[in-house]
Amino acid sequence: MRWDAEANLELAREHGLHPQEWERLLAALGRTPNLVELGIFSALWSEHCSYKSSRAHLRKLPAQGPRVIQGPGENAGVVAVGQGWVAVFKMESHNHPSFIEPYQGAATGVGGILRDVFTMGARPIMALDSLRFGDPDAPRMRYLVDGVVRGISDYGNCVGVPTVGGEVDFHPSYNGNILVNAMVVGVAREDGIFYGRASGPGNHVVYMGSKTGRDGIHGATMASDAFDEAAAAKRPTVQVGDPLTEKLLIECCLELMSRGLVVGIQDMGAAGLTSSSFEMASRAGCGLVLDLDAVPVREHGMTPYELMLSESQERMLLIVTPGNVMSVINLCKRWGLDATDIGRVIGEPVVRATFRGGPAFELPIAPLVDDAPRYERPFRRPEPAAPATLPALRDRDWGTELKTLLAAPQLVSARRIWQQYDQSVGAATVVGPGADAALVLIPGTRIGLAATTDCNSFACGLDPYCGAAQAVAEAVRNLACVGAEPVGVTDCLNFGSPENPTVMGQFVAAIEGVAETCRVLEIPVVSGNVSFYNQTSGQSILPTPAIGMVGVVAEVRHVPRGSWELGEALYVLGPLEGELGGSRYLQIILGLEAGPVPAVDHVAERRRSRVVAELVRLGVVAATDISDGGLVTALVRMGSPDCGADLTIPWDSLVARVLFGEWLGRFLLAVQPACEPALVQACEGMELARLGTVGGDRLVVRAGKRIVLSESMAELCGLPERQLEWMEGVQG
Amino acid sequence: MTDGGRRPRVAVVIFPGSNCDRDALAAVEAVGGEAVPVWHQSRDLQRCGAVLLPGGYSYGNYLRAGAMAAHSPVMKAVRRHADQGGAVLGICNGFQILLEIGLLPGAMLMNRSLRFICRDVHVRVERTDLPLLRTLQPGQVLRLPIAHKEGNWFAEPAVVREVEQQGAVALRYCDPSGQVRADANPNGSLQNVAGLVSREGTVLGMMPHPERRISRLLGGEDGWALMRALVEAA
Amino acid sequence: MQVEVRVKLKEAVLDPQGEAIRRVLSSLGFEEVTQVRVGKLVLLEVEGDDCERVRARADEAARELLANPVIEDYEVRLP
Amino acid sequence: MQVEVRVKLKEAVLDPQGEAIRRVLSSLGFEEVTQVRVGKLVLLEVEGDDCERVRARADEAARELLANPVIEDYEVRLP
Ligand SMILES: Nc1ncnc2c1ncn2[C@@H]1O[C@H](COP(=O)(O)OP(=O)(O)O)[C@@H](O)[C@H]1O
Ligand SMILES: [Mg+2]
Repeated sequence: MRWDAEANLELAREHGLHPQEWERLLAALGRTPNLVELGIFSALWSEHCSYKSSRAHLRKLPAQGPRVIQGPGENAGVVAVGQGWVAVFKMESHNHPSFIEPYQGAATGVGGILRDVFTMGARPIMALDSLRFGDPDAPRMRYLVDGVVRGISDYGNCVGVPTVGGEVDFHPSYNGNILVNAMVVGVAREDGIFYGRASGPGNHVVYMGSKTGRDGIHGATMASDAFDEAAAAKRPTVQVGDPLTEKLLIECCLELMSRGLVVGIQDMGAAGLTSSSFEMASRAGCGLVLDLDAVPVREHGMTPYELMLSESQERMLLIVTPGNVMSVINLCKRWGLDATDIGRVIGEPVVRATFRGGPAFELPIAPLVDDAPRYERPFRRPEPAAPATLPALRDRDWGTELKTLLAAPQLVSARRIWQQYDQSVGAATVVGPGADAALVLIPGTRIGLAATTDCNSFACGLDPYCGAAQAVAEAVRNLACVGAEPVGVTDCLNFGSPENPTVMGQFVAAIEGVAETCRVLEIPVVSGNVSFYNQTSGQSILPTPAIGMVGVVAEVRHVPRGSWELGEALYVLGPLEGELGGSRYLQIILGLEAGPVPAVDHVAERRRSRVVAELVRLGVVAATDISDGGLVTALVRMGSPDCGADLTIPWDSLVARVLFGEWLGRFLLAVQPACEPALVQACEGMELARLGTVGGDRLVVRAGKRIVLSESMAELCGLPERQLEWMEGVQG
Repeated sequence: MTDGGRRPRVAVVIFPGSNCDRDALAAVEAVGGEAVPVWHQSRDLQRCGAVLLPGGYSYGNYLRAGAMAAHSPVMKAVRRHADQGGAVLGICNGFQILLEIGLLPGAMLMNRSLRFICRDVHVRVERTDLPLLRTLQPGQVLRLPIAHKEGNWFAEPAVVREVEQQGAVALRYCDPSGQVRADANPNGSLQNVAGLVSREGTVLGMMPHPERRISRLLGGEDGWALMRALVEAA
Repeated sequence: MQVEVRVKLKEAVLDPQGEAIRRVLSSLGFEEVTQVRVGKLVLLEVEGDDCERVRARADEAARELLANPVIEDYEVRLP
Repeated sequence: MQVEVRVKLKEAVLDPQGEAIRRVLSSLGFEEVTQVRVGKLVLLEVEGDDCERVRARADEAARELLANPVIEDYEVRLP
């Protein structure tokens, strides 16, 4: 079938449009579209581009705040971080491609999110990755873990942006649908921000970067020329990343922008030339004419359909004034990049394209972008998981249980993953992976930007509202541990099918949990991403609203410590006893998927986080938050193989809750004896318990006079390293 | 070569895909030099007294790390500079380029683990009587980060013997106490080689990144002296 | 017996490495080289002298491990 | 004309990648594979139809860029 054949309902269906959407399309257009126009509609009306199921709920997220310069709607969010600097950040998913081809899927995921950030005029200074895999023993799972990590490593390391943090978790619900979410933080001067707007009729449209091939065109198979069926069979469904070109794009685009040579700029991400051209025109209230014969191609005989929908990587679209076109092309040449003039901005709000001398398509912009379908999907609010009926948790073999916990995939040390990432390129990493949050200096300054990603999807499965709220609270605590105050959130909401009312209910509850917590804690959500349809054979993943949070340290004077030192005193700030509902102890040791996951106590969280951040900035304490696995796993994280601790908890406390309880906004603090008075004074009016001191090579916990746990630190510290030991081995 | 109180000029070469160039420029300035960015297509070194080939992925490290950069126009000027006794420091990818153009012996294979490795290592300083190492103490142990996938130095046995006889090994991977041991070798490099120096001591190639370690806030100052030696040699 | 498994990127798949090599070759004066694609040459030493059996096994190994069917094609060659 | 440059590690050079593949193959039941070596297959599309000239040029390209004589051997093959 030819690209200019008339479309029909049947073809619309194959493009994923519902019959009502087809009717809506016909009404909006007032005529029957041709095939390329149908392809464009289906791309822009897809869930991915239009947010048709989520938009109504995303509105609940607080996007305002005194620091916010650009909220959701642009390529990335922008917040002011002091001294005229802004942080530009976003998180995005690349789940499905990574399941098909983990290496290229993850690599191009990193590439895409980098472009979203430097497109805004910001230099990327750090990347994080939030990963979810299935049962480590499930088929293909090691191959997937390995491929994803290599993909992130080879791409991120080559472009020279340090990967400084992230998370990794395992759960069988991801067996058929892994999650690869990548976050990038960039910095710019406040007056150096650029937007994806095609403004100024008469301006030129310049295509820059890699040539267009037939990569990742999702439409119906018949969309290719009929006599080219052999080629259709060979069409790659996965895109291949080229990090060298990406690196050159970063440098060249930043130089073009700093020289004031571009009016607007956007990368060609999902749906390639289609989304970049329509979205840029829409934001500016203008239109475009495109000469498709001018689009640089990698393969022969590409049709308008393929040109508009290709997802070849490392491509940008620039809007340039007529007088600057030559300068732009020359600067690109200096960086070894191709740039081509492919069209003009016009006043009329349409995109019109020509091909081989004739018209290819002409579409009005509003129906495709602003008036795309919106759905109020029916949803069923989830019932939070019932509280567990717990066995009597007395006089158990706490040491053995701790070891079982530490050896579980959920408590894995990600060291073998992040050791494959360049963490310090840029020479600005104060705290890299392995700590609660990363801390990176804005180049040439003492301003520290901190970042973390968090989401306990096990808890979100039990109670999407509280689980999501807790993810926000945990992120705040993680930032506090490196001394930072939160300034903004980006999110990546990974869920099953929105057409399933139960999944939709999880989605709504999770958004409300994030929204409420961010609103009360006054942290704006400035960018994000929704990934639906994460399911296989009707089986949805756990609801996974990954939270990426950025914080600021106005002036970094000390390196925050993640570990304790000999002779220090250990304190718990917050309740000594945690909650077992939704804890790793319940999940792993007792095999109970049960709640309740507690609600966030906003007042306490905020007070404690502020105080901890301040003490860390002053260099008074080393801090870590008490999350996955409870106090004992925090102790192991803070200790080292040759340096343990001796703690005493009150004889009448509930040992399981002290050792393994989670939630409630608790911190573990280590402090030099000389600084104890300062700590106690700073925490006045808050729950603060002194548990003991650092020393010896064992972790010893006493309840009153009775020893409840005594284990070799070397052994404990070694356990979380075991899971990924196979990564040390080599493979082809 | 300081003339009239001016700071010594150090050329930092930028290839397409270099990614430690900005860090190198900043580090040269921080230790008192004047850092001069030099583009790979340049045919001269802009009156610089020393050259730094920074780390990164020149030409994406496609084909072999450093292979394509070795053919850049600027490398002719770098070779001439080296032949005339000028100082050249190659860090990581810069070291790989120096091997590819034969200014230092051997070649880099992929790390034994076949993976990229980024972590701190300890290296022992083997020579201090040469220009690019004279700011260091004999036997001094430095803690520096490595970040590479191809740092597994290889040469034929005869070449290895020659390298050892000449004392061309400048830095060796060691444990924190300075013992050169197999388990302190992160990548399988022969003789635990982390850095090689030319006979005259004016060309130095090393896998660890001294330019990332010149500040207490950023992991320590163990790279300071090496960067300083380069500036003094300019 | 030595068996050669030739693994190549599928035709329509982008080969950034090949393209970078082409550019450098061209700048070195090899303008007549109009395209470069890089593949893998996996040389297996296999026990046994039943050619058909060895070929079948090599094919199996290529399919299972040596080539990534999503983006690569392979070919098995016997001496 | 298509020219094939085969780049292999020299015999004396350890090939950890090949060895890793061998081990995985063996764990997958391919015990009859006793050695694996991985090389590169560089496929050049070269203009011109004077075979000898094309071969000579490809040889030059391989010597200058495609292979590193310290660790690799190469071989040029015409169709
Ligand atoms: N996929 C990953 N990439 C990079 N760093 C990771 C990854 N997974 C975990 N990390 C790092 O390992 C450390 C522990 O992770 P996690 O247990 O999630 O920390 P926390 O509970 O404090 O959020 C963190 O420093 C985190 O940044
Ligand atoms: Mg976490």
